[in-house]
Amino acid sequence: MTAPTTDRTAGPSAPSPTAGPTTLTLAGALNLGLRHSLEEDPAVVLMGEDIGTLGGVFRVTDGLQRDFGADRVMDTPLAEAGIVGVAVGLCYRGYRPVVEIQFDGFVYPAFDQLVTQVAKLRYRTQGRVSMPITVRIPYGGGIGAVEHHSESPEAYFTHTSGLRVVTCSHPQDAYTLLRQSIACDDPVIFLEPKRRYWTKAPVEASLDGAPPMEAAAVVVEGADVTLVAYGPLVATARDAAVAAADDGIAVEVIDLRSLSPMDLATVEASVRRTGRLVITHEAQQHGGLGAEIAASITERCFEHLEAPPVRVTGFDVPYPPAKLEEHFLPGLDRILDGVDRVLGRPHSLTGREG
Amino acid sequence: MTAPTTDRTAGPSAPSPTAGPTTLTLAGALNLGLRHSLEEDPAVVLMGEDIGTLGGVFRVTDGLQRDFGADRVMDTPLAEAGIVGVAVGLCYRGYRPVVEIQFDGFVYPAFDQLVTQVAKLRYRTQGRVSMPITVRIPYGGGIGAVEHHSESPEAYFTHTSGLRVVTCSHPQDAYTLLRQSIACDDPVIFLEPKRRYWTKAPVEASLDGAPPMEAAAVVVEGADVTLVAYGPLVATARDAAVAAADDGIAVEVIDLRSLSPMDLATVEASVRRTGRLVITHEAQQHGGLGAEIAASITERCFEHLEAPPVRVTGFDVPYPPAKLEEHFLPGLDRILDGVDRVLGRPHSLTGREG
Amino acid sequence: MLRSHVHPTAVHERRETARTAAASGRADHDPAVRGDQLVQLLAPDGTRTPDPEYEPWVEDVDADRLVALYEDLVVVRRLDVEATALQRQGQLGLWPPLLGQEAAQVGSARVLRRDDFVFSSYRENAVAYCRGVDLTDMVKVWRGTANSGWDPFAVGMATPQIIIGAQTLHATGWAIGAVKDGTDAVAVAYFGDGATSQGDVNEAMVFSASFRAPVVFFCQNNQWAISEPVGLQAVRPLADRAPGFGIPSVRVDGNDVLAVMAVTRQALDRARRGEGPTFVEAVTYRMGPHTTSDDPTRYVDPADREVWAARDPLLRVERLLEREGLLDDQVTTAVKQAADSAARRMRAGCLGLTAPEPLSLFDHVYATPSSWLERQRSQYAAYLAMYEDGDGTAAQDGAR
Amino acid sequence: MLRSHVHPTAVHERRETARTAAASGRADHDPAVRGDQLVQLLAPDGTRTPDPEYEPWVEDVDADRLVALYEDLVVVRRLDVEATALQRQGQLGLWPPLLGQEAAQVGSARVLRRDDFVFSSYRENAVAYCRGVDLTDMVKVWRGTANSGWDPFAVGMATPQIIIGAQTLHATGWAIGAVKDGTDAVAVAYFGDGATSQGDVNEAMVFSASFRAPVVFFCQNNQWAISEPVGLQAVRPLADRAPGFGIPSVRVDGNDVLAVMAVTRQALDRARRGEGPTFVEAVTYRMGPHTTSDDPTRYVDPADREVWAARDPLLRVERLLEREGLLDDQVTTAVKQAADSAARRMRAGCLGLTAPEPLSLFDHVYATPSSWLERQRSQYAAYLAMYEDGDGTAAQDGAR
Ligand SMILES: Cc1ncc(C[n+]2csc(CCOP(=O)(O)OP(=O)(O)O)c2C)c(N)n1
Ligand SMILES: Cc1ncc(C[n+]2csc(CCOP(=O)(O)OP(=O)(O)O)c2C)c(N)n1
Ligand SMILES: [Mg+2]
Ligand SMILES: [Mg+2]
Repeated sequence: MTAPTTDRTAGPSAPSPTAGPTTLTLAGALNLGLRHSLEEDPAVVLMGEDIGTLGGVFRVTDGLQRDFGADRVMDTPLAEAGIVGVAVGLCYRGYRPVVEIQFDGFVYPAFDQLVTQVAKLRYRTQGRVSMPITVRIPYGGGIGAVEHHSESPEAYFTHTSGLRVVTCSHPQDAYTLLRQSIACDDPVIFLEPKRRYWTKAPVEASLDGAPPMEAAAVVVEGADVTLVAYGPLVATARDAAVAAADDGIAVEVIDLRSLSPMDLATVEASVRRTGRLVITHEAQQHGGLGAEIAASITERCFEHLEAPPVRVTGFDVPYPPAKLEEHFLPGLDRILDGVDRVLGRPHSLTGREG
Repeated sequence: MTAPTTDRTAGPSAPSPTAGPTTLTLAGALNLGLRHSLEEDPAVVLMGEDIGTLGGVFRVTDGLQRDFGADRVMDTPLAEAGIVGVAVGLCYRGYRPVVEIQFDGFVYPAFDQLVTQVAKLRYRTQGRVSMPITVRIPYGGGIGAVEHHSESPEAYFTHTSGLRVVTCSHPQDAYTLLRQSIACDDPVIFLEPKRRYWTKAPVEASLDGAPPMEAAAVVVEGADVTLVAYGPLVATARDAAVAAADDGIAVEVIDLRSLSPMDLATVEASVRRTGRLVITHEAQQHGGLGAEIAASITERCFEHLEAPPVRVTGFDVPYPPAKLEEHFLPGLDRILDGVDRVLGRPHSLTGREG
Repeated sequence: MLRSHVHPTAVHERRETARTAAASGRADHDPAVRGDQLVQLLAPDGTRTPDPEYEPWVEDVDADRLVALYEDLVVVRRLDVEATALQRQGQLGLWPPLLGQEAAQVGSARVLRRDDFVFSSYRENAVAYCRGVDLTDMVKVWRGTANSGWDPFAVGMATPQIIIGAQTLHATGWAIGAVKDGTDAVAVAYFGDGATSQGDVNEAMVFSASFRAPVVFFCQNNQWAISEPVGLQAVRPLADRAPGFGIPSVRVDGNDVLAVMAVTRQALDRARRGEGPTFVEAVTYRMGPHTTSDDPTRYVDPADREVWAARDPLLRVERLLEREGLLDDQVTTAVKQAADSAARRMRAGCLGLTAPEPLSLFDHVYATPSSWLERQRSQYAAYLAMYEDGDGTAAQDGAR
Repeated sequence: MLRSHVHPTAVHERRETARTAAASGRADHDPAVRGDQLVQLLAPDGTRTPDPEYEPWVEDVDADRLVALYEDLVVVRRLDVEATALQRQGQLGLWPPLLGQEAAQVGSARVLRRDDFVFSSYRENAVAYCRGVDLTDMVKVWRGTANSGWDPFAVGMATPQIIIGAQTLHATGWAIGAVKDGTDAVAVAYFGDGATSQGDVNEAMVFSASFRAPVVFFCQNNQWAISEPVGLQAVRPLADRAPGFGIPSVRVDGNDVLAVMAVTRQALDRARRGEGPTFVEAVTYRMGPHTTSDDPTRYVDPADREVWAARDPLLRVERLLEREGLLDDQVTTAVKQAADSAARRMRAGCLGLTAPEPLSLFDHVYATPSSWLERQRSQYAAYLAMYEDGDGTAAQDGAR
């Protein structure tokens, strides 16, 4: 299946790394990041289903095969284990493969290669074999798609030692984090919030002065509650902060950016001030990344917490049909309800146990 | 690879479900559970690599092909996706397949079928298609094995809505939980603590009066600290409780048994009394099940906690070579160090941050 | 010696028909089918192609049956057009058109027995139609009101599989079970050319050969996997892959409904007689986009499409009927009415489908209740109850 | 027509040698090789088998080279015996013997170039020996002091792969990279008969055919996957599988070191000339247990083993040398000494391997330090430091 696509990528007249900010969609910023990585390092090769002639079902690789050739932008047979396994072999020869998995729900055939090979080869070989693979995965819901096209599989990867996991929430980070991921000598699972592909913002096409890949970002400052989000929900969290401000509540929003390792120092510093933590993600709650954040922050800031951390997440059901996804996905109101909860204000569970 | 195996299974003169307790190894109890399930329900079929003629590399299926025929105890081609995918098809015809994955590290080729099919088919079909599959996986370390033979993949499954996950820690539960899993209409990931296969204890070969599959068990009572463990570490946790008692500390040990869903009510009740929680598992910490337990219990018992929950787990590295595994695995002393930590007694991190 | 021939072994000894090239030739100039012969019984111009081996398998197809097949083809095309329109009108989220593949689907599905069982991908809506799937049920998935539309056991067909190739293993398992049960029912796995690259499909061949499972692997080679031509998946005809696994295969003109019926029947017959799996490659063409979201102008050469348009599966049956004088006004009108009526029913059914009740989100995750999930359900119920309008709609903004 | 033949297409047009059954016959009564012909140049009795196609590929094997091959075979068998003994003595945790597979491994490995690259499973210790792997490095994995023993780039061989079949894709990727780099180096994937059932191996065939990757798929059919006979994985000879993917294949007597050299050279030559992958099935037998933990008495018929013992790969070279008068006392003694010395070095190296430093647990997880893991390392260091003896041994009880 493909989701609705449009053609809003950077195109052939792409800004050069030194040209100053241009307004781009998130998808366009990814395209530009790929372009610059391909230009900069001949070891970079792109692989995936429909990424060449078609330019990807979301057009993230649009124009790249035309400009860099089928040798560097490779349409592959339809087999995800094959794609990732072949990428491993390319690493042995010094390449830096950037793999596109067409949708979140199609990464599982590659899971064995990712978990038993990509994540472990450096450790297995005491550092002799590097796996500088970037695995790009459009993820998350909210686009009204059919089954397997809206999942948030990050917790499978963040629990896998040896992998790095990052995600972007806006065009600038799309560009920056993608280029850093490709340049990184570790394998990186690069999660792209597909419902934000068409978000537009100015992008500085340069890595100069960019924050490190591991760093979280405080995107809204506030003294009352810390709200941790990443990927598609950062925009929702910002909206929640605006809505809360109307109620006189100052929400500090942190965009996690790197999901493994996490920059907990930034979260910790915030929680030490606010004493209250809300975490939101689309992925199912049970064993989701929110659990790790809640557990780790409780461990580190126990004395500072005024309330137990609250998680506002997808429910522990398989991703539902499109007409129900609004009930599955954390939205503004559910996040605000979580904020009320950590503040001890009336909320949906007032008077109930737990 | 096969790990050292011995031939201590129940054998042909297996006790009948009504014969009263017999002393069995954990592997023998599993064998007996399989035997009784095969006897009781003609829909039960066993599938896996080397489970027939050989009786499994751990001999858990020893003698079953001889007694029930190759039609019900099937050696399959060497392909885990194939095994699980074929089991799905058998479910469509009303069978109850019991699949053996030879070792923890070999389950990943089947991950796609488990996550996208087995876990989701009931939901996808609004309850019309049942997936009463039991996937038996020997898991965990401590047997000095080579790579991929000592892993604890439970968090991948406990984060997957639609799957149930259980694990046994002693022969009686091996029998009981396995029979309940096979009888359950939901898919169950059944984790077998391979280093405890040779533990012996009396087994009542009956389900009468057995606790429900979802229930945790308080295996040692104590008022000072709650220690949650499961599978291979329950024995270690019991030892820790004995050692702590020498120091005058009463540790309550809970054997979780069901990892998804978890019986948090039992843990909660205990923590409300003790105010202190230590969780131990072999799996890596980051996003491990311990994070969910810590987060959920903090959410439910915040006011009762005297200290933040402590996790004593495997480190966030790939499973190390055998000669290092003692450093990776939580042992008695590391658990006691965690107990000291929640009690505010001097411990390894005294004086350090966090 | 280096070999490219696969030698038949004693294990699966079979008659090797010394077949002439009678049925081939017509498609030989086409790169899509070059270098190989296709079974064909009905040429694009509506003439019958003699084939002594396969003719007997369709000798029961009399005038009535032929008209019925024609009606099927017209109806499923009409439904496909209607669904595409519904998508364009915003009533469906997505639709995967089967335009061009009608004969492959109708021909194979119409020779199945009620107790056979189909495991298909997302594109087999004509198969679903032939199995008797309710037209409203057919669009539920694409409207987003359900993750699947029908009861598999009521129609003998699993609901659409989106994970490419996964269903071939399910078919194999079902078939192994059928043998255990002592029935001669057969499982049919439908999948595409792209799917043949997936490990699952190859493992299904391994397992079915090993267990001699009564399964028909029905591959619709429509030349494309989204934008990727079949040549990227395979450097030889797809049907060549199966024999090496010990599975006989056949390459059929997938736009010839009679030939498809014949080869499928032969495969079913082998399976029922305990001879195990067969691989059918139905050579056809995806005349539309991959789905309504796709833009084939980016990768399809219009000239290619023209070549295939001339091989239209519906037109050739129409021509045959004309030739045989079976296409009078009455038939034409009846068929058109059947198609329009089906389209109307589908449209009405579609428009009547509304969003499920919010708390149904939590239904059918488990057969037996899970303490954990019950808690989530009740908490979400409490959350919804906070909102005045009671049905919770004001609370819903998850997707923004 | 239903087909079991795979028709060669224009894509991979190749010379079809009209080869007589000269090289076959000897093994034809054996169920393991029934129904097909094996390339053979050296019969079990030590006589040379004439074969005009393959003879040229080994015509450079003169007396010296033959003696060297003999030495290789003797040495790798001696090492295998030594490692098995080390395991029995508790010095290794496990060992996967290669007994019976010496010719398949030595013959194929000895014709590789330095810049070729091997991706093997866990059983290819003779290949590792031929690639120049240090004998101490060879046992590290099995002693449990490391997850892999050597630097792949120093010897042109990846360290052992335990996940069945995974390495075939790595070989394919390496080969695709080699083409990009403009070299004519070749990747060789070693795997077993059981591995052919895995999706990965089939996907490797798909990708390598599509990209015409210079890879040799070297399958040692040793008749067993632990306790499962090859007949459970495949109902036809394994070599039959490849042609359907567009990959020529050859079935060789895997116990004939000369024939293995010849077919491997031919395959390497094809690859170097840009003709893409070749599949070699080396028909051999696992004379020992799967690993030292296995109990083959549970499933092996001793009579079968006897049949194969008569085809011993080492003995037949010995007989050839005898026939040709090349096996004098000097050679015998030199070879024995080489073997004993290698065994002694392996043993000494093995016994010298000690447990790594505890905190090395945290090394090499990432190329660049991870804040999270650095914290764990320092906390564990603090934990170890609590214990008086300083090296932390008193603290270690994780495995009990
Ligand atoms: C495992 C997996 N990978 C990728 C996809 C995305 N995808 C959906 S359809 C498709 C092409 C399938 O081609 P083919 O098998 O020829 O079937 P067709 O669509 O032509 O009927 C792809 C790549 C998927 N659904 N599942
Ligand atoms: C994915 C995976 N599944 C199962 C195993 C367990 N296992 C180890 S060796 C083996 C048999 C392999 O047989 P074959 O491929 O013929 O190689 P051989 O051992 O005969 O050399 C099995 C099932 C594994 N290592 N990896
Ligand atoms: Mg297709
Ligand atoms: Mg083998």
